[in-house]
Amino acid sequence: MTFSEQELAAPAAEHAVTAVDDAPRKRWAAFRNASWKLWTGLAICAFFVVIAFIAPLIAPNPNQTSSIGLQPPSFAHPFGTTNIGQDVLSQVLAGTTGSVAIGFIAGAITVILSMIFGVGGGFLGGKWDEAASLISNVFLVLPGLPLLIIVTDYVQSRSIVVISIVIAIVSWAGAARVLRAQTLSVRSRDYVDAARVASESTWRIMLREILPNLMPIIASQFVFGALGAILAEAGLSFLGLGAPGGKSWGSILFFAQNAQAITLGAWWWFVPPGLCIAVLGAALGLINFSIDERINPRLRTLALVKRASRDAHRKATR
Amino acid sequence: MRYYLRKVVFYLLAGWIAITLNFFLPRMVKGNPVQVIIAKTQRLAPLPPEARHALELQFGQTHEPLIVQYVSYLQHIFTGNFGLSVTYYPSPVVDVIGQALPWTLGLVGIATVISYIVGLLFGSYIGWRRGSWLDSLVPVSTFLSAIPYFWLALILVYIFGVNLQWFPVTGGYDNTVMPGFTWDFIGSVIYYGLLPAFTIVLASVTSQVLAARNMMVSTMAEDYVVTARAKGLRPGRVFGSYAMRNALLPSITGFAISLGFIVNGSVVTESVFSYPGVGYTLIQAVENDDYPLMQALFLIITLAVLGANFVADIIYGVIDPRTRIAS
Amino acid sequence: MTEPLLSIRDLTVEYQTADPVRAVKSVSLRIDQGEIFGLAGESGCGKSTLAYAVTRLLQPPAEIVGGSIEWRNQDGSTQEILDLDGPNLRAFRWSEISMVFQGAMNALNPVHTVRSQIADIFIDHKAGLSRRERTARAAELLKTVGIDERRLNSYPHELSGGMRQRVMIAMALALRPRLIVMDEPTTALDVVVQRNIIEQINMLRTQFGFAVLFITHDLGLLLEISDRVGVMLSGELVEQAPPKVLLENPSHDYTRHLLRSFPSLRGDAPVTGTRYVAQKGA
Amino acid sequence: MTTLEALHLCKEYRVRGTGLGSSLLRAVDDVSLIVKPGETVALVGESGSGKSTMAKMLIRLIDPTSGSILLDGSPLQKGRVAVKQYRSRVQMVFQDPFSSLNPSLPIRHQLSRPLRIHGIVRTKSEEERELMRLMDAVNLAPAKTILDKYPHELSGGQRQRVAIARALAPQPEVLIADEPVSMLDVSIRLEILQLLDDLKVQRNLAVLYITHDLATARHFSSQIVVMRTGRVVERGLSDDVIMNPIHPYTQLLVRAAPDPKSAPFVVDAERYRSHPEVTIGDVDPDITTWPVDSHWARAWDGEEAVTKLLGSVAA
Amino acid sequence: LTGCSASGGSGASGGSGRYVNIYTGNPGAIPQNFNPFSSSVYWSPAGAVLGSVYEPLFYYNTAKNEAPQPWLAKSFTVSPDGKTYDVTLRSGVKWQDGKAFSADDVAFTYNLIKSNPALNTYGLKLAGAKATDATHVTITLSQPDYTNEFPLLGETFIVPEHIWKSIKDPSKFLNTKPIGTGAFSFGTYSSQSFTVVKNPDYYVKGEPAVPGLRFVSENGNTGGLNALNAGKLDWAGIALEDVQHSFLDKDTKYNKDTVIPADVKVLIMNLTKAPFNDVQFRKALSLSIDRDSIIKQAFGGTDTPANPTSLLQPRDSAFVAPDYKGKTMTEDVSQAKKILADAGYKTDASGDLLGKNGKPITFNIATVTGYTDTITANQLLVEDFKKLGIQATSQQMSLGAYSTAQATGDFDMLDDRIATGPTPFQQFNTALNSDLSAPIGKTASADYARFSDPAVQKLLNTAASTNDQATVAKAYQQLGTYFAQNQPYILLSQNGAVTTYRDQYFTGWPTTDDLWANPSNWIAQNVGWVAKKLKPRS
Ligand SMILES: Nc1ncnc2c1ncn2[C@@H]1O[C@H](COP(=O)(O)OP(=O)(O)OP(=O)(O)O)[C@@H](O)[C@H]1O
Ligand SMILES: Nc1ncnc2c1ncn2[C@@H]1O[C@H](COP(=O)(O)OP(=O)(O)OP(=O)(O)O)[C@@H](O)[C@H]1O
Ligand SMILES: [Mg+2]
Ligand SMILES: [Mg+2]
Repeated sequence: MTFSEQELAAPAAEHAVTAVDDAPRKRWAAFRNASWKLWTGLAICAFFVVIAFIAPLIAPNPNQTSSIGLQPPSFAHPFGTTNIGQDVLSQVLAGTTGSVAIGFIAGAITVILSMIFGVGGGFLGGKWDEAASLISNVFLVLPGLPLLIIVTDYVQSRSIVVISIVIAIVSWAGAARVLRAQTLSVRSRDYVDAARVASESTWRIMLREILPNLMPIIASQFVFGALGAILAEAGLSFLGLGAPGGKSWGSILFFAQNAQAITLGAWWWFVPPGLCIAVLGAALGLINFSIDERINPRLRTLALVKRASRDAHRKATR
Repeated sequence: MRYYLRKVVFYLLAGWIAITLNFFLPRMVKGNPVQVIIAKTQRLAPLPPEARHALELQFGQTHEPLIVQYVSYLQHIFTGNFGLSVTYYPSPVVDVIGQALPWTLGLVGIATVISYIVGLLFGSYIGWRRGSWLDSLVPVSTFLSAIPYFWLALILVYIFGVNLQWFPVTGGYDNTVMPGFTWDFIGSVIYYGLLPAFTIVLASVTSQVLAARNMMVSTMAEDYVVTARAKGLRPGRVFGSYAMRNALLPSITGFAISLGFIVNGSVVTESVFSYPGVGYTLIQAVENDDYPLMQALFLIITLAVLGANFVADIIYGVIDPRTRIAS
Repeated sequence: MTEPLLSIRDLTVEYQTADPVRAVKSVSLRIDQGEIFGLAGESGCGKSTLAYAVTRLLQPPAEIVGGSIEWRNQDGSTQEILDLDGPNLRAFRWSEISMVFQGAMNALNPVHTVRSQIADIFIDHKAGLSRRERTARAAELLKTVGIDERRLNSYPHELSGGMRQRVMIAMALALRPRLIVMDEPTTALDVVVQRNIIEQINMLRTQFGFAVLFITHDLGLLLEISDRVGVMLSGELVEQAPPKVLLENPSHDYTRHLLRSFPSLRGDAPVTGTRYVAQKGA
Repeated sequence: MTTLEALHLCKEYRVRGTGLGSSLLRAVDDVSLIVKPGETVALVGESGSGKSTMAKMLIRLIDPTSGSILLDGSPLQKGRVAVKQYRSRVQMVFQDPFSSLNPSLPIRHQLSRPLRIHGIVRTKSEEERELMRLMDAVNLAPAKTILDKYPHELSGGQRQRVAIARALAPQPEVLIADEPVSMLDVSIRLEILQLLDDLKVQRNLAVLYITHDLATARHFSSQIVVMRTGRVVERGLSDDVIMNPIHPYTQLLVRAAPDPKSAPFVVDAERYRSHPEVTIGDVDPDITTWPVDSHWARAWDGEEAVTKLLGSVAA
Repeated sequence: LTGCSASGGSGASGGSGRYVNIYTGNPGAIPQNFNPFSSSVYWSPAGAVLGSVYEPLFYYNTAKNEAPQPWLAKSFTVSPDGKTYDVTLRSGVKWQDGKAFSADDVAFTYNLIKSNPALNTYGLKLAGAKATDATHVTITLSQPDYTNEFPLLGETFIVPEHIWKSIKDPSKFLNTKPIGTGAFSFGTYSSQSFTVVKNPDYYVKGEPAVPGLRFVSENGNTGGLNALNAGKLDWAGIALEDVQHSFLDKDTKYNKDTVIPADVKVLIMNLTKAPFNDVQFRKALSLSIDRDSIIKQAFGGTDTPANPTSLLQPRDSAFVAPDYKGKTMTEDVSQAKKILADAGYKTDASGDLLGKNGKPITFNIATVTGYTDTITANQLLVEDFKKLGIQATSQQMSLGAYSTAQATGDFDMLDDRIATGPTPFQQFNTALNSDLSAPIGKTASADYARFSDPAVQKLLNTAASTNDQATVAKAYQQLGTYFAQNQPYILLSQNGAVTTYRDQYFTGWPTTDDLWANPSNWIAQNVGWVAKKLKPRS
């Protein structure tokens, strides 16, 4: 289901985009007094990124086996052990590296592709646009997960990088469409015409005039792409189609599932990786949400209005 | 005319590209069905070398050039002849899919519809009551929508299936009951479908809630909603007829499209619950290098998506008067 | 002196955002039966906020932090608008005060026909009317503003900007309210269309006797059509007077500044005598 | 200095309706103009009459379907270099100061780019000096602080001054101002117009002032050209056109403009009879040979058309 | 009486009418295809029809080294030249549609296979078959083929001539209503289950004792285990991670399992590549492996240590040379290091083992995506090899890719098995017969390691070309010794095939102590053979 949702989100995002006319400074100001959502999201992400980097140091060999398998959490193994006595905590730590890398790489590629096809097409217009939107529309209707399954099956040396690339390739189209719509809208702004009138070159207009104003959307797409990729990779790994040997949270779940961890009641094996995905995913979701709020301030949630005090105040002033 | 022509041309082109990809992608995958069968069999029993020939004959392996295969593939699509499945040899692919499709449509379809209806209504309501305590559900939904679907399924299976044993955890119905229009069977289908359906709804409803809430909030600030309130209309009418109706217009398209993606989305679902639908069949086909089956499944999925998009285009035209042709 | 229809006293409205904005600061004004009260002021000075407060349409983060708005009922009794709640408020709206918004384009629900949008008002305010009666009334209303009744079945997007604006006015008249708040009802329109609509409003006012709170930043327009004009400057009402008085003897600096800022079309020279020199000929 | 001539410009757009098929929309239909140095020509008309289309053709953002544009009598050249050169002589001020400045770039950048592109300055110090001069020219002080700000930190009036400064940067000879003040508050409109007018005098600019505000058109320009549905319906000296409108549409405009300071204008379809000095014709006169101070109005298509046009005016 | 009218619906309710619920471990939807000649049916959930509805001539108990037991036939003789099989059939057998069974049907079946190469999935070298009278049939081969006696007589299912003679292309025939001679006739079908019901006219009195069998499909091991634990299955062939905890402990009264050593698990090395072409290196690798851990942690504890000769223990212990009797393979890292040092392998400063070319030795151990047991084993192997300073990588490929890599020799090391037949011949043949191999890049049918040694080839030929048991036994012994000394494949363990069952309602399964039949129910004929002898618990 993760897939269709991702694709579905595109029209919604298209709808939400109303104005991006905010200068970086204002953005920075807003960033500083941004909502707790952004900060929570960023803090959690930062936490996982740090883990991703230091995992090789604190969990040097997550595959280290021992003769006692399936131990429930203990002091020595805070998250217990797998069936072949691997420390689940170490695996989760190592999996963090994989999952974070996938999110980052796939998010980046999604953004690059959607920029090439969305911004490029939208800005250049004419034949280029026709071609770019045709390609992205076709990719949009191609069924993602099955395609993913086939392509990952095709690629022999499936590494985490390759998986990320493949995920990005099947999922950039929605983002490109949103970006194209937004590019068209930015392109028709007067300042783009003004830049033309100032005889700026096409490239400069694209890079300096248009792109910066698409930044919030691009950022949101990066976050969204990363989230989607992490979920998609987890799904793929779960189906046994992930990167072999590559540790990610999805692959831990795959092994847990195959070793009948559920039947054996080894909850410590399958709960932590899933929870990690959910928490990191939620963090990305929160960041995305606050970007949406930046783009469309109406979406902000409101603090509860203190009705009582207001009424009292009004009565008093009457 | 031009506009519709373009649309039709687009759909045709997209269809053709998808069909062509469907043909070439599986063929790029290494291995062939005979080799797969041999490898599988050899793990269990020795297989004399001569067997390869028999198997190649059985699976109708051709050594024709790709382009010839491609042309006959195109011809076969139009005649609805997808050949014989390798996995379920020699059942026709059409039969294999015909058996799997109703399960997928039933489970995922109904669950999708429910999650949409619940999600959109609930999301709209949260948006409508912006500023109330309901707003605090928004971050919660963000968290829920980030949970990997299959993991949620695993947890539910663990709790309700394995520990509490309230629900069966695999299959489409109690396989000691013979299918038919009997209460036993229908009851069993519903009973077996409850947990998977609940999981799908739980996992996907939150993103609907968020989307609907955001659209509702945007719509609420539209002048016509403010006008409706100024007109002193009953809140129910303002909510339903003015705010929600407009807020949810875009979701209708989304809904139609997601119906097209049902088959697509069913892969992980069905593999967790071992549900006898199309998604499971697809995994089987991939594992067995079953080109004919894979191609037909892709074709169905792609056509469903294309069709849903097309329908969405049309529906949108019907429900949004702005896109109607002025007569 | 007649009894005022609406009297606002010390009304203060704040937007409770990260740094709270006090959009309306202790504004007091009154509107008499049947008069056109024009409210002018630069963009963002709080005109719309005031109008929304009067119609009780403010939504969070806006908050009325002080003051009162008193309404005189038909029978002479008074009613505090800020105390209205629930069904009372609903019944009050539109039947006593209706509103015409700036963008009629956006004030009409794009997915319903004109008929159903007018009929909705009758359904919720006059439950007794039959379907037929509702349609008849709607048709009548459209005729009042000079639109063919066949347009009842049109969707908003099928009407021109001017027509939409008139539909809005027709709708505002539906329950014969005694006050119509018009928030920049003509800003988006062509001058010619604007003139038409202004004249229509004037005509209807004589016919039905409602009062109008007319909001725009076009002081020239206000001076032409209003019985009294109020000038707002960053949330405060700095001056209110009949147009003649204002034009000839503005008391506030800002009013003078505003008056200087529009040249007369057919007058010989612009009002500002400072840097402005008309260039005639080549 | 430079004269900008537009001769018989036409522009057709292909519009894709919601229904079947597409049709051609003639947004500008055979419109001619001459703008001379030190002179302001006002282009007025109802919304959608093709004013902006004219402006975009004149600044070469879009190509005319037919007709020609002459700069100092010489026809336009094709190609990037020619366009760039053209734009160093002809510049434009956009309608909306809120959307014509890039929100994500500081003012300094937006002003220095045209200076660099058109080779006005080469060194950092030259650039600084030129920037100061520009800021001074549009009365923006303190220049240094404002240069480092972003558009949203400026008021509407300040923004429009920046936009004007940007248009002045390449040291153009012709300035096209498309509704430069319609998005601004009434209280600052006049200041901006005054500024434009002063610049025109100082730099001997040829200015095309596009607006639908008749009053400013009258007071800030020497000639007025009135457009409706893509055509010129009346043209002449400003005072003549405003005080003595002949075409029913011009009359409507004059009547409609709020003017509390003078007596209401009364529309009269027969006005042309009492003004024999106004030339009346079916086609826009050939302005290259047309006397500068004459007043022309389009002959209307008959009684019915006039009745229809004036029908909305209350008796 | 045909099975169609039998009701299967009430089977779950228990009592005397209860069917035996069986999951054969072949997952997935059940194809509505019961063609006994289709190899994909044999390995699908539908395969259970073979053996219960259709019957072969003899039952070969591959769990034990014993003579074939009579099934449709009573006895057979082989001519001295090995080309003619004279088979004596039972009399009084009827097809399930009431028609009489005769030797003509048997002859027809073999001739059908002969004339349709697509049906000949075992590569039988048939020359023809003829019924000499109602109960005698002669099957002739084009060349002696002693080693294929099992597929010829034990895996070829006899079909009725009166039905199959009119079928145009028997390889594409779906055969949705199979009619055989078996103890059970076909009942009802759905994609999730099908039933076969007691054949009242069965030729063995008292068989079957159960009213019917229900074969259900589960979508994998987890589903199967859950169903089994829930009491919805009586008999399941599923690979379990930890039988003791996940199954036996859940119901100590009724939950039972039978474990048989089914074949050997090995590492297939690409012998054309260095360093695998060096026997000393292979020996060292072998010594570094902690097989106990692999058996316990990866292979679910049901595997048993393998004999160095690769001969299955205890089934084939008669063929083991005295030197190796009772031996297993042990871990000895220091010995391994010594062998390597003696053979001239050096380690570099960081402890990496260098090959003869001076570069660190690295290789991939590949297996199939989703084969968790071997994936886990590979993880353990990687750790073991590390002790010698070897960096190995565990790699997973799709089955398609894996099988292609295997066949074309595009691999370093594969974690796989060598399947066996009723005698050790098949396992030696698939492992060591260089005739079945092919150069790297070409498709090999067996001997994927690209092993080649004329001496071994001669031994194989000797074993294949005679029916003299003493000669054969000697050849096996020599082959086993060769295997132990040269380690062309590195043995990991003997695959312990687990069959789980619940004897709450039925009894009579083969047990580990009494392997009167092979209990592995994913092999079609075992199902029918065992099921007809099961008894309802009284
Ligand atoms: N939702 C809001 N949140 C925060 N501040 C707001 C909001 N709406 C309006 N304001 C602020 O309140 C002040 C008054 O706004 P208001 O819309 O009443 O002005 P106005 O006089 O109607 O202007 P205009 O002529 O542009 O319509 C402005 O400074 C505006 O920035
Ligand atoms: N790119 C385009 N494609 C199709 N039609 C266009 C395009 N641009 C303008 N038009 C049409 O051309 C006509 C003239 O438009 P233009 O923008 O020149 O009017 P305008 O006089 O500037 O109006 P306003 O006063 O509203 O700015 C309008 O009917 C408009 O709809
Ligand atoms: Mg306002
Ligand atoms: Mg314009």
